[in-house]
Amino acid sequence: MSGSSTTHLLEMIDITKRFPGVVALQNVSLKVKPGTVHALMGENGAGKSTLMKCLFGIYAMDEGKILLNGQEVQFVNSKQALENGVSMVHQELNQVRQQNVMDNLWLGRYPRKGIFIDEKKMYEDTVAIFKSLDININPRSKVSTLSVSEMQMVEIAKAVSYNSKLIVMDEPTSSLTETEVNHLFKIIRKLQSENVAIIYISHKMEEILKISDEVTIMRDGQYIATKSASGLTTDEIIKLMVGRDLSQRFPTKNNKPGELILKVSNLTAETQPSFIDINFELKKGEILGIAGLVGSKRTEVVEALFGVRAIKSGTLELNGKEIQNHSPQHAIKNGFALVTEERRSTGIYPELSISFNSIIANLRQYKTKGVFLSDKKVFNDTKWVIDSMKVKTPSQKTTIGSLSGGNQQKVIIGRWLLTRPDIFLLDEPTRGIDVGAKFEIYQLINQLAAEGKGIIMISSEMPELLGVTDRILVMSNGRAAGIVETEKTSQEEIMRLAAM
Amino acid sequence: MNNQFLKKASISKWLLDNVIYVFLILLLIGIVIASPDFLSITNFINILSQSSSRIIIALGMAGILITAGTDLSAGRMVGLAAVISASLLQATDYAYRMYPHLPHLPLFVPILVAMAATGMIGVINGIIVSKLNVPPFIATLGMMITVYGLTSIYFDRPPYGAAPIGGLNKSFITFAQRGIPIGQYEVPYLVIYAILATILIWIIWNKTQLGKNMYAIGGNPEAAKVSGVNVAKNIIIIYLIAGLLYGFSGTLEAGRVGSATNNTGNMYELDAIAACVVGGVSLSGGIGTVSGVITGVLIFQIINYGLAFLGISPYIQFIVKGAIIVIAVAFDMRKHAKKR
Amino acid sequence: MNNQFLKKASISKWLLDNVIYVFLILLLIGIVIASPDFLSITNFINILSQSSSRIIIALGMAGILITAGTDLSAGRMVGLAAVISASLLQATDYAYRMYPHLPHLPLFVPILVAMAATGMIGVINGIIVSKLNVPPFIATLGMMITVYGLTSIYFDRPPYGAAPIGGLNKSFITFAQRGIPIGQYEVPYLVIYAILATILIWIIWNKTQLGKNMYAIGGNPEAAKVSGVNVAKNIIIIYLIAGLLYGFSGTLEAGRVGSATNNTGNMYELDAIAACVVGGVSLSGGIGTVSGVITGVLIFQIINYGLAFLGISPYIQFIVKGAIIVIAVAFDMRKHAKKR
Amino acid sequence: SSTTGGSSANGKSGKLPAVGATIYKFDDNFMSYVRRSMQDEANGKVNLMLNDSQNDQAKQNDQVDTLIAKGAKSLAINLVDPKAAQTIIDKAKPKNIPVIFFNKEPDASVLKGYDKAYYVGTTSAESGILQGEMIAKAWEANKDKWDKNHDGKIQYVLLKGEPGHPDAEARTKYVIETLKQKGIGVEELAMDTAMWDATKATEKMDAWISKYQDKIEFVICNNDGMALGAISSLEKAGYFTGDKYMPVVGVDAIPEALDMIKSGKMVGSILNDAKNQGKATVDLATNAAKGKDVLAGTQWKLDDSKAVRVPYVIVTKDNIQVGEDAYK
Ligand SMILES: Nc1ncnc2c1ncn2[C@@H]1O[C@H](COP(=O)(O)OP(=O)(O)OP(=O)(O)O)[C@@H](O)[C@H]1O
Ligand SMILES: Nc1ncnc2c1ncn2[C@@H]1O[C@H](COP(=O)(O)OP(=O)(O)OP(=O)(O)O)[C@@H](O)[C@H]1O
Ligand SMILES: [Mg+2]
Ligand SMILES: [Mg+2]
Repeated sequence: MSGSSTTHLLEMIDITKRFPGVVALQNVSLKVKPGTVHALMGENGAGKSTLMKCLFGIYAMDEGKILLNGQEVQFVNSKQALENGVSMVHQELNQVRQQNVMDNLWLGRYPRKGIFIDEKKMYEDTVAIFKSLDININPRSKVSTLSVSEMQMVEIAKAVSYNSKLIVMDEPTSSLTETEVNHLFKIIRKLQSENVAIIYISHKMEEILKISDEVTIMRDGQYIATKSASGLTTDEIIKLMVGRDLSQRFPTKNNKPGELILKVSNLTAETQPSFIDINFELKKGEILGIAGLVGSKRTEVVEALFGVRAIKSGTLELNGKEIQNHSPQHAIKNGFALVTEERRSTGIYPELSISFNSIIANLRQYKTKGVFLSDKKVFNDTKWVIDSMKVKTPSQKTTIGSLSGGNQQKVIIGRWLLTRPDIFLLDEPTRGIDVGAKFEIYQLINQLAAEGKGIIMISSEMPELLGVTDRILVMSNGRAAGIVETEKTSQEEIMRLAAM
Repeated sequence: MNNQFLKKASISKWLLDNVIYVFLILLLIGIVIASPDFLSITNFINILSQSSSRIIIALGMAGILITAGTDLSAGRMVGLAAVISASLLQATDYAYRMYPHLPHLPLFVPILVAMAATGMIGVINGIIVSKLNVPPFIATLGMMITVYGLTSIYFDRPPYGAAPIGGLNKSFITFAQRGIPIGQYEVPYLVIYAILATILIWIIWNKTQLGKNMYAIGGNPEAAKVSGVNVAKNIIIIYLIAGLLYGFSGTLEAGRVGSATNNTGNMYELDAIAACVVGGVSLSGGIGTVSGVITGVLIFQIINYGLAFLGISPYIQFIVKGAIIVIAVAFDMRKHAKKR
Repeated sequence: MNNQFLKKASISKWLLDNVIYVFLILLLIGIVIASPDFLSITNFINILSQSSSRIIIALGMAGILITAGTDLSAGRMVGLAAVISASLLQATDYAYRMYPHLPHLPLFVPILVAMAATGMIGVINGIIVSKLNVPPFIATLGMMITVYGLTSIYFDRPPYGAAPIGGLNKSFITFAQRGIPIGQYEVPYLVIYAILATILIWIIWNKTQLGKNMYAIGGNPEAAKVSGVNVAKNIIIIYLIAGLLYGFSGTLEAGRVGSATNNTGNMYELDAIAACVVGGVSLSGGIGTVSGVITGVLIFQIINYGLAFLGISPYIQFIVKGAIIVIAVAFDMRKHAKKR
Repeated sequence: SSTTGGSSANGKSGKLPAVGATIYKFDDNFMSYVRRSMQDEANGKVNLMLNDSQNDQAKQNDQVDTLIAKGAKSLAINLVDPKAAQTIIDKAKPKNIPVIFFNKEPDASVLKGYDKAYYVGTTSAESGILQGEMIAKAWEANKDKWDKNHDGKIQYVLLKGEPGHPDAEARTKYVIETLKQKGIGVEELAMDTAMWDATKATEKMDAWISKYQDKIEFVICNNDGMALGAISSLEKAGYFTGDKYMPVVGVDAIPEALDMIKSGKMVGSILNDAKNQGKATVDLATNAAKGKDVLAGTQWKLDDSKAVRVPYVIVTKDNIQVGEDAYK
């Protein structure tokens, strides 16, 4: 045992962590060698984030021990972790949105001149770090004005800037596009060459084999295996994660696009810069993907369709009749549903129960007896969401905020399925969702299409778009750069259009 | 062994989740130890009847708090309703009537007039908050000041100027001060009104679309909007309901006290908000239960009544009361303590 | 053409961003139109000097609001400090002294004693909020009640009972009521203290780690925690600073009025919070500027002074004041109006 | 120790008859003296259970419930709102508990309706009337100096207490009526509420001085606290130095005001006789609690509305001793 501590930078041994009603971790171990990228894999709710929070001093573990450089440590807060050479990119963005980029970067350790903050040094150091990481963001801009991916890059830069020996990255790429992912990989390689170890959590299979040296797999709060990445295949990882074979990543498509359901003409947003002159058609039973770089205004298009965002001009025709979605209420009445991109700010009610979160968009359905809601229907529908979406939760009454990110996403999708929409708008629906669950969601999408619904799906994951959709609308700078048939296109063609 | 662990864990979890009720019981036990004769039906009835109109106000307030709002104008609305209803319910043979020629009105007329007035103010509050996006604190602060001015103008008029409005008629007094005799005791009507209001609000919060929307708006207004909730409309209705409850409570206050002035209800909002928070309603919205609100009000009233009953000197009462409130909530917070 | 468009857009954007200052100016213009003799240096000095101690209180309060806290005990702390300092600063030849045998103390001693008392209370507030996780509303509500009890006990003692503590000594009166003569006018010292406090707070908020941490804690406490900020320590210091400011302001109130009672400062917290919110401080934390706070206080004081100066009847004053506050903020909110 | 508490001046009074008392507002300056006098009187005679109604009639009603539940043998009630007397009687009458109202006078008809209800205090109008008389006398004596515009009329400003408060209303009304009755011309320049508060009074006064400057000839205040605030503002504006002078009057004759009267910054104030009001209240309540005739063995007399009247006294520089004795 003493022998191993010399070769490992971090050893977490037999960690157990319980929450009221849940055993989140049971005797989990993780050993990371210096200068390696160690992937931590597992389904949603497997306990990856919890394990990392125990390391970082956010949670106190109930049992087990942690060795860092052979020394036993137990951080009681994040400050201690940071001071001992451990930094972390958190799964949920943890930023002070009202402050600017450099204030966020140096929070907790501002450079000082006497009792005053040395703003000049702060600026110069920020510029230096951004330069060394090749990031192009103004250190003085407010975080709230950044795009999600820019925020993510700031978080990554921040974690790097501590000059830690060990950096934890909990789903750093969930809101990054391919180009930015490659950018991150370059940064990781650079860190690796400086003998920094990285714990890397992601649900994107392609990334894992590309970047990692070793892979540790967890399932249901338990340690399953640690393997060298070389010689490992995606299928093997998936098998270890889900405990059974998952022969294909995408379900076989059985939908047949039929007659026209939605026609969008000359759609232009009211406040510019935004999307301009968007035209497309959606057929019943069709899955239309929307591709584009971050900032290409894909999100704003679906928001406009759903009545969240005002339009200046353009028309929507539903089944040949012109309609107007002035507000989400109108949109819902017209049979639209929208799963938003930012789960935390526009999706979940964190303090409320899973049941509440499941039924909130569908209340009218429960007024079976006059003004009162039927408890039985509410219960049954919640049960349907939990069962059919395979949500991992102790009960219907559990607050959604205590679920793992992926499970929260499943509840949201379930919420909108309950409204039985004709047109389903999905903005990055599989963000942060594990492979097994992704497959289930693809199946659901397929099934909906097969039932004759129209589906529009924004995604930044190219394989997903190519594997699931019928056609793909590619956006670039607020304009439609083109619509391609999925079967006849290629990743390269889409990238070319997106960069137009 | 494992089973035992789970049992122990679930008992301690239950205790944590219900710590405020436990606190309520401990408080009662403490008072009874200090003064055993506290344990009497009279005291019990007194506390309940004193809590009644406060419960009605707190229920209105709690709805607003759950939408992540607040209502500083509550107390002044109570005052307005008290003054209006008292002025319309003076006994016809009373010498100093505000409206000397007003005939005897059936009880429900003045109550409805008072409630209509406060309901309207509630609607205005709701519109200012939801349509003009004025933070509820400021919207209702402005309303609190304005309503006080209005009440004063209504109140301070010839012939008798700013004199308390008294001489209320028999039916009004009965309505607010009497009760249903049970054995040698009387269950005050006040308590019955409070129970009815509680049931009504419980149903609204738990069984109707409005209730769900209320929690949604407080829990995450952005998400509520995208889930198709008409945020403005629901907020306005919640403020309306609160206004109606304040109005009803104001008439009860007038009847209970036997008179009303423009100062009736002053600062009741602070008591109501405090009772709600002690009862577990979150000021940042989205969280709160009817039973918690009732418990919060009862804790406050038991503190008030108990300290007076123990005969503790008034200034010391303030010190003790302040401390108890903080301790109660500090205990309660342990259930939210970072599950580290 | 495009250029012109941009110019127009940027002017209207500037107006929107600074609408509260614009409102302040409009308000002044309105009053001057109603009564041209309002435009005098005396009035100007009066308003500034009346705003001074309120500015000091509001600055303390604003820091707390920015951490997403609140402080209901502010007014009572002002009262405590006023009573303490007045009791220690009565002229030695005054007949009704609280401490008949106390020698003449140098001015700074009682001021420091008063500030030490309120500073300590601030620290206790901070500890209750940050260590016991009691919501600031309840923590400081409890403290408000407790401090009132303490002040009353200190204040209401034989032989003179609850009589205002007056007969303050010359040096204290000079300190709070006089000023630096400039031409035929006097710039009150009060204004100078307020300016010094403003500069100090501006530096703390903008140039020190404490200030940045304060914004971070209010903006996103989780982020602050995981970035290694000692949240509890910073919160305690912010409440401490507020306590010290209230204490200083309390001594100024005693000196300015020439006497103090246990009711001095009553409800000042509401004025302070309202002024902060009108000045753009967010009650949900993380947002606020020193200049906004000052503007907020000035708006309130101009309303108060202006309405009294215009001789509007008291009741109407309430109505108008309430309405102006809401309108000011409704205008201000347009800058946050959904940019959609 | 079950019935401990009650009077803080009187801890071990288990066997003494219990008298329940409410004070409309504990830290009201005047009431604090009445309270103290009551405690002194009660010592050793009765177990006085004091309550602070915090200026809230609803609270007072609750306290009366508590007092009755605690077994009070008689009640001494300082009403918040004089019209609420009937409700208090409705609570006491079924239990046959005598009620002594003091300081705030209920309607005579209400007293008449319960044979065990009495009143101790002044007539509420009296302080205003006396204040008017005091002003009239001082004005007549100093007319040549004080009537700055020589129109024979008093241009006054008036600082009022809390609107709706019975004392504020009565004082405001009767001080002016008395002046008019005495044939003195008056002109109101400004009247505003300072809510009994010195700070608010200072600020209102600041604005008035700026607006009316030398036009103001008299400052009338509903209480001494506001008078002190007004004086502070006047001093700042240069009054009371050299021959710049402003007559100010208040009510209550608090120590601080006596000092002002002595130094000539106040014309005078109205002393409410706290000692005797407290004593009379306790005397009556004690007798009532023991089931005796309320006046038995006392120096007090009832008038036809079952009230013991304790007179107000005008305090000016000439009779300042009367005021000072009150605090001995
Ligand atoms: N604060 C908490 N309170 C209660 N339960 C929690 C809490 N945090 C996590 N859990 C539970 O612990 C389990 C592990 O969650 P965790 O967030 O670690 O999963 P994860 O592996 O990171 O999943 P994902 O890939 O979806 O992020 C889940 O069942 C979750 O519900
Ligand atoms: N400057 C900004 N200020 C505030 N919010 C912004 C800003 N830019 C973008 N957003 C928000 O970020 C989200 C994504 O923006 P946008 O539509 O430009 O990107 P996108 O092409 O949809 O990219 P993706 O779908 O990958 O997020 C939207 O909800 C938008 O409101
Ligand atoms: Mg996770
Ligand atoms: Mg004249």
